[in-house]
Amino acid sequence: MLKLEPRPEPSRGWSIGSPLLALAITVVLGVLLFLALGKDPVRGLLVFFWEPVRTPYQVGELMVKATPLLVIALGLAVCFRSNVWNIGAEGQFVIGALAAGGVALLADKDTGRWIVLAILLAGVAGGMFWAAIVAFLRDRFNASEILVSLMLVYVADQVLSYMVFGPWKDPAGYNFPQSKTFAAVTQIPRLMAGSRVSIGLLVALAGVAALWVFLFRTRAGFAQQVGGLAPAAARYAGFSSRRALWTALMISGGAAGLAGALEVAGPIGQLNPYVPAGYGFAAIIVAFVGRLHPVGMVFSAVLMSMFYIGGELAQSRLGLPKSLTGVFQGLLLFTLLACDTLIAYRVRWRRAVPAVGVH
Amino acid sequence: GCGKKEEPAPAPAPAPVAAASAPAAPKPEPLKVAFAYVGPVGDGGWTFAHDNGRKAVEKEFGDKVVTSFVEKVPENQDAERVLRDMATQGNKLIFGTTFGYMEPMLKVAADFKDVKFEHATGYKSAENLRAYDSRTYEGAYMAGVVAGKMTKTNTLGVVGSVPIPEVIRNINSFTMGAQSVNPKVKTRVVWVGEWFNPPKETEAATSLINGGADILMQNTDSSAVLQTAEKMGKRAFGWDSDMTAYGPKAHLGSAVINWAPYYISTVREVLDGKWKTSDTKIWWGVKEGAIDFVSVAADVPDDAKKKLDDVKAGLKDGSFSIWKGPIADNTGKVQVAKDTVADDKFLGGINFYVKGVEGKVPGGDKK
Amino acid sequence: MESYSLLLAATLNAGTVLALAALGLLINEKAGIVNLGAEGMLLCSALAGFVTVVHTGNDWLGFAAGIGAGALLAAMFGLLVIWLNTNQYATGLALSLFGAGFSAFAGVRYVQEKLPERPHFSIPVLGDIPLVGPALFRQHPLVYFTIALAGWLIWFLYRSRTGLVLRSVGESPESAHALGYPVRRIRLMAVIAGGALCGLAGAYVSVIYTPLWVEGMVAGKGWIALALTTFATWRPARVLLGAYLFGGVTMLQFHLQGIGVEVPSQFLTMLPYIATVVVLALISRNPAWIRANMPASLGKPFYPGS
Amino acid sequence: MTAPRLQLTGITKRYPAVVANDGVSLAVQPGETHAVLGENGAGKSTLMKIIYGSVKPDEGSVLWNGRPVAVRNPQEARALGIAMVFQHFSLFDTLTVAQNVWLGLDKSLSLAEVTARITAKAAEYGLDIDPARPVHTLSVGEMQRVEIIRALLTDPQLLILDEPTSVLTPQAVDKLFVVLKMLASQGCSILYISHKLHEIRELCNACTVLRGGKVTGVCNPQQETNASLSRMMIGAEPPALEHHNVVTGGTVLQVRHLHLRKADPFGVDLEEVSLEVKAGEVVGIAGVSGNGQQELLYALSGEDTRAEPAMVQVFGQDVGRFGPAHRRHLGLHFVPEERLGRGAVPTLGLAHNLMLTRTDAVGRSGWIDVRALQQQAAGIIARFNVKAGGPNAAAKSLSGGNLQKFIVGREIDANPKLLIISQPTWGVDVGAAAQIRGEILALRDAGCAVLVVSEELDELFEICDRLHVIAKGRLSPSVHRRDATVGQIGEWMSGLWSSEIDRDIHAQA
Ligand SMILES: Nc1ncnc2c1ncn2[C@@H]1O[C@H](COP(=O)(O)OP(=O)(O)OP(=O)(O)O)[C@@H](O)[C@H]1O
Ligand SMILES: Nc1ncnc2c1ncn2[C@@H]1O[C@H](COP(=O)(O)OP(=O)(O)OP(=O)(O)O)[C@@H](O)[C@H]1O
Ligand SMILES: [Mg+2]
Ligand SMILES: [Mg+2]
Repeated sequence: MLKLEPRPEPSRGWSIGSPLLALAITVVLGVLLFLALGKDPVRGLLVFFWEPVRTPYQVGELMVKATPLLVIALGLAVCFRSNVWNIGAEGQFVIGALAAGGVALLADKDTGRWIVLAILLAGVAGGMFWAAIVAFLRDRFNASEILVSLMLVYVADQVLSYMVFGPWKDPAGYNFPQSKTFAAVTQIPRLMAGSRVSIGLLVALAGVAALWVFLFRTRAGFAQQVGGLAPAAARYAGFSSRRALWTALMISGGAAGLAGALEVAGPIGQLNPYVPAGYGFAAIIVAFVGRLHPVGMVFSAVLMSMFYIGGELAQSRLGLPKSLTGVFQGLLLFTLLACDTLIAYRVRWRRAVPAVGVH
Repeated sequence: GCGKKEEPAPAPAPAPVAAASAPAAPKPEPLKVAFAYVGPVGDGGWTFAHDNGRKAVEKEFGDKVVTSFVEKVPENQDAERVLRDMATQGNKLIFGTTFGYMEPMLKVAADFKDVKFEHATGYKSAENLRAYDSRTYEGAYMAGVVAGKMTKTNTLGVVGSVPIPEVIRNINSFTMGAQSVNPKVKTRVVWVGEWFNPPKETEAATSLINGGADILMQNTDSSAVLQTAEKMGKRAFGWDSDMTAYGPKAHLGSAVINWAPYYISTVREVLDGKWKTSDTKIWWGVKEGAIDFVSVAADVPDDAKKKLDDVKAGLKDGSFSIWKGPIADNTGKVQVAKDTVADDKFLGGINFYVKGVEGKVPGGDKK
Repeated sequence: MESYSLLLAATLNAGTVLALAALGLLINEKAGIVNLGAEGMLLCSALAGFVTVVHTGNDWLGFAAGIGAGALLAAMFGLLVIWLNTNQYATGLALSLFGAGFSAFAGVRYVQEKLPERPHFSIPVLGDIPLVGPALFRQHPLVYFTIALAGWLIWFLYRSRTGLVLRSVGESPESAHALGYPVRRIRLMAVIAGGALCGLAGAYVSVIYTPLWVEGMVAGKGWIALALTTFATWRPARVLLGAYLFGGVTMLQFHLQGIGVEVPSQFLTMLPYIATVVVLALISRNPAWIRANMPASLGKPFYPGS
Repeated sequence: MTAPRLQLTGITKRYPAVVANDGVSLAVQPGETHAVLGENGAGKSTLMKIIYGSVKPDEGSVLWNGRPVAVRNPQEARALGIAMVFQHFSLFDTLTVAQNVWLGLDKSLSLAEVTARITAKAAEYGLDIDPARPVHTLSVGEMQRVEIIRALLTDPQLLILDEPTSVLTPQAVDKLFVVLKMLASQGCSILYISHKLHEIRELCNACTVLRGGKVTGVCNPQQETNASLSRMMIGAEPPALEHHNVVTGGTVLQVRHLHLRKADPFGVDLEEVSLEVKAGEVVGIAGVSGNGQQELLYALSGEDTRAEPAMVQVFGQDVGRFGPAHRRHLGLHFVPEERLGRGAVPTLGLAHNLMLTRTDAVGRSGWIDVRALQQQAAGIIARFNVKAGGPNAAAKSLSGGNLQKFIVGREIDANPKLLIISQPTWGVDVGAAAQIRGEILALRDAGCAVLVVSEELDELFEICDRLHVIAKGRLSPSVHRRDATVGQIGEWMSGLWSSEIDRDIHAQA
């Protein structure tokens, strides 16, 4: 019988080994899947893991896709470390995008470059506002943040839909549900010509550093996490759980909103009903696969984005359905969670004690 | 189940974005054609119909073409990457099959001048990009003719997806078709706000039937509405594809889109080097064989069938126009003056209900 | 009048999917396990049910397949969460993601399939009563089964000893373990039972409610079912009520549109979600009430001897 | 002579870090009340769990009434006639007494039958309990009664009690002993674990002493003294405490008419609580747990800030609304009774756990100086003789006593002006307990005001200058230690201090 034996201390080796093992298992399962589908597994793996990084342009695209994932995941990590289960980052992303879009729509030819900053701030504020509803209901009414944040995703989608079908519809757009295309001045500055990578990537990397410092080198960050590890200890120490709740949701809401702003004023360039792209949900996986560590999440965001792009490429190159991406992402998360058990436990095979009858 | 015969040949050397002058394919090489779909090929509706068009192209041209597609490409930043990748992979003709690809296609088209871009349902064009569409409202009108004859309650129901001009145009045309044979007909509309959500479509259809509608039409992508009618003993139509089998008793006929003629003709233009852009969208209907109304139910009376044939013939030879005045909206305001035929620009921006449709267009009173 | 009777009928029908799934989730939550993978289980079992009916033409086999698929996925989730002690929330999310991807992937070939025609159900005599008959007595047998199930669950959880053991495991796994109950096995059984009911709900969607298969067809009902258990403060009768209420609000948005209420459709679409949030806030406001009904160890891992 | 009721031979149980039982042998005769004695971590509970089937031994054999058995789980144990009352109650808060009992019995009975049997058994042994009440409304003593009735209803031949008296008033202990003696006289064997030597000497007629998992002695406790038992247990007698008389200074903590409604529906309301602690004195609060200690301590530590500002004063300042950090600034330090999860974060290292209450290693900008933090932790570990794997060892890897030493050390090291400490030696073994008590007295001698809340009367009598008793959320007047008797305090623990006595005490104070 399989037995788990708690380790006296978490294994450092396995905390690095586990994601690698999980990735290896996922790859093996992937190879089996390719074989079952009658595709060349080597080519399949190349498409997923090599094609997306073959040229600088493609690396750039990888980053474009990874940036919002990383930004949102950074915020979520604060939440999850504080035991606040915000799974509605998608909604905060949408409202952030909406607020940012609202500001971007104000710009015209004569507007200065400062508008970019205003757009980003509006995005942050929008995301924070949406998360604040969750925080308020949790704080005031003790309503489960899991369910409230999730329900608000649907509401946010409808708010966006209302705005682009109604008040913000492009008057010259043949009544299609979309806003005007934003003025060129609102475009988030790109890092280099020929690539869509924008300063958003720098913002995300700065966020990684800031989060690391906050979590591991400041007392505020320590206080923030104690609530998640041991709520009674936080109360004993005098670390306010309400503050931790609000901080967590403000940071993650702001981050999701920022990601929304970076998206609409970056690659999208207008508001339409398709702004919600599932980043908020995917970022949850990014956060966990990166095991809530700022640096770990950089890797997992890139990996996740590889899966997305690899899924597209697998379709155009190999003719495989795109839902393969979801299968792989799910498998990776499953195996990672299972492998993580090795950090805290030793696995032992133990023979069952022979049953001695009792009379 | 993607219906692809073989994998495309390995891509030529990766072309950096700026290098619009990617090495031209040598003559004997097949034309690479790529499709970007918004939904899954298996949605049974919009994307499914496009994919049938793609398959028809493969069948028509055999080894002269190689087609590929990417499904479920969201209408956001992903679209640009997918389209750009398609261009980089040596595809010389790229179809984007949803409205939301308009801006990304314009951007990518500007960087790949030797690639032809085809954008469905849009309204912008460029020297190597043109827009195309099909006149789905003609199918809706024909469905209306049948509905007007068959209704007992004089109440028709439409399950609307999202209130964009195309869908509103279809609802109006459906109503006008019904009124052409039965002036007492009213149409009720319920919006589900999505293109594709079978349970919600079911609920919307149920609610319409409960409200007294005995014949349903839909502008959503699944067969849920037809199936609901079947279950509740009412009648309904198939949309986008022939849906007889989903509700044999309820089915009155299907308004189908056939993208094959347009896709085949476009590929031929490119192969022959005759492709050229167009300022206005290329809009095919019954006349070009892109729209049809098929599998009419046996119990539809002969006079209705006769009328259907007349309409079809009239649309084919251009003697009949659906949107010919006088047409008033449901507040009584004349929208198309007597004896005027609405032009495509007008049709592209319809945002009112015609007389006989109940209620108000969502968000329609705003400008 | 007639239309309200029909609205009621539609409500019962729409609420059944939610009720079945939520009652299932209630069972595993009573044992202390939260399974956020409901959406994934519903999707996979919808596919399993549909595929089975396509091949066998038998609805009941389809339901069995749905139950089997739901139970299998739940067992996988249970093994990870209960035996490997993984985080319940993360594992559930992984299941949702995997279920959505896998069902889409495996179901591609079935998108164009059609199910055979099925008979209409009607209880003799009762089904012919005007107004009430169509509303209450012409539903699919599973609609009545769901109501009976809720009744049985009330008896099971609050009157039977086995139900008491189940609750005790969700209340204090440590105590239950000390008394010698096989906590992990009980939790696993509860999780599997929950998955089986979610599976039945999924099969109901694809076989009866909207007899077709398309990817993502469950369209968020799994998440709503999860919300319902909290909404109902973990009481079976309230779960049933909540499911019908939610079904009713969903139908109502179309009914309101149909009778020409001039509210943007987006606001009507939001209505059920906002209603859930509001009720959730009102219910959670009283901690004593929650504490008295919520399984005390809900979502907390338990590993004997650690 | 018949075969012993229970005979253990060579029982060994290894855990990753320790050998909890190392070749333990033990025999219990029918009708015998057998004590198992030992320091914290000696392996007593593990041995009991092995007998009850909830832990599987690695080696060794069990003879039950002369026949070899392998008890695989508690159900089998109960089927054999073994019943157990755990150190930590295994009750379900939201269920009723009858349901709780039902869960501990094996099948075949209906709830109504169980209810009838509870009433009958309760009457037989003079244990008063209402089967319909939810467990969370019971006092701790009543909860234990539920556990005992549940055990008795299985008609046990062997009853195991793991530290049953640590939560009882002296009067309740007396009542329990009556029940146990009655049981023994009916032929039931009893295995009895306790740290209280005089109880063992009063009740038990056999005793096995464990040290480090091994048996170090077998004796008849009625023929031993506390000192001799203690020697067997830890190899030495605990050091005697030195008790100086110190001149008290000014008032440090003043609580005035503290009124507080319970925040937790299962809690206790505080009513009219008034007390005063001066610099250089130790004030004790006795009482059975669940009588408002938790609530009072929350209000004093600042974890609960709902009190009116003036109800709690530190150095004359109204602090009722101040949070814990703010109060610590004024010199108030607090050691809670739960070490893991409240006093320390289980998964974090000791060094990081310092930051719960100490900010010495945190810069002005909130920046953590990791090196300084480690050094500080190492210093406390050395000074308080904590056995730990180093400053980064996770709190949960320490044994209870060592973690308690670290937490007490952390607060004492902060040089508090007022130390509030709850259950300073709960479950801590004799040696460590003596050390902690010594530190408390040293702090007092240095002029600190100390408030000790404890359920162990012996301990309070040992270290306190004045005593209060808390019962049902109300606080008795204070009584000087030299004027207090165990009998009187015990009586007060049931809430019986008449107004007459009130006046008496006031006159004396
Ligand atoms: N790794 C371990 N470390 C310490 N004690 C352990 C460990 N594994 C098991 N135990 C102890 O051994 C006893 C029996 O374990 P086992 O897992 O067989 O229990 P069980 O009763 O079968 O579990 P369940 O009730 O969940 O089915 C438990 O009481 C547990 O405390
Ligand atoms: N499940 C377990 N896993 C690992 N170690 C354990 C486990 N249970 C007990 N131990 C260890 O075994 C030893 C004996 O523990 P046990 O609980 O039997 O002591 P005890 O004599 O009852 O102590 P106390 O007086 O504190 O109750 C201790 O070192 C303890 O840490
Ligand atoms: Mg077991
Ligand atoms: Mg013990």
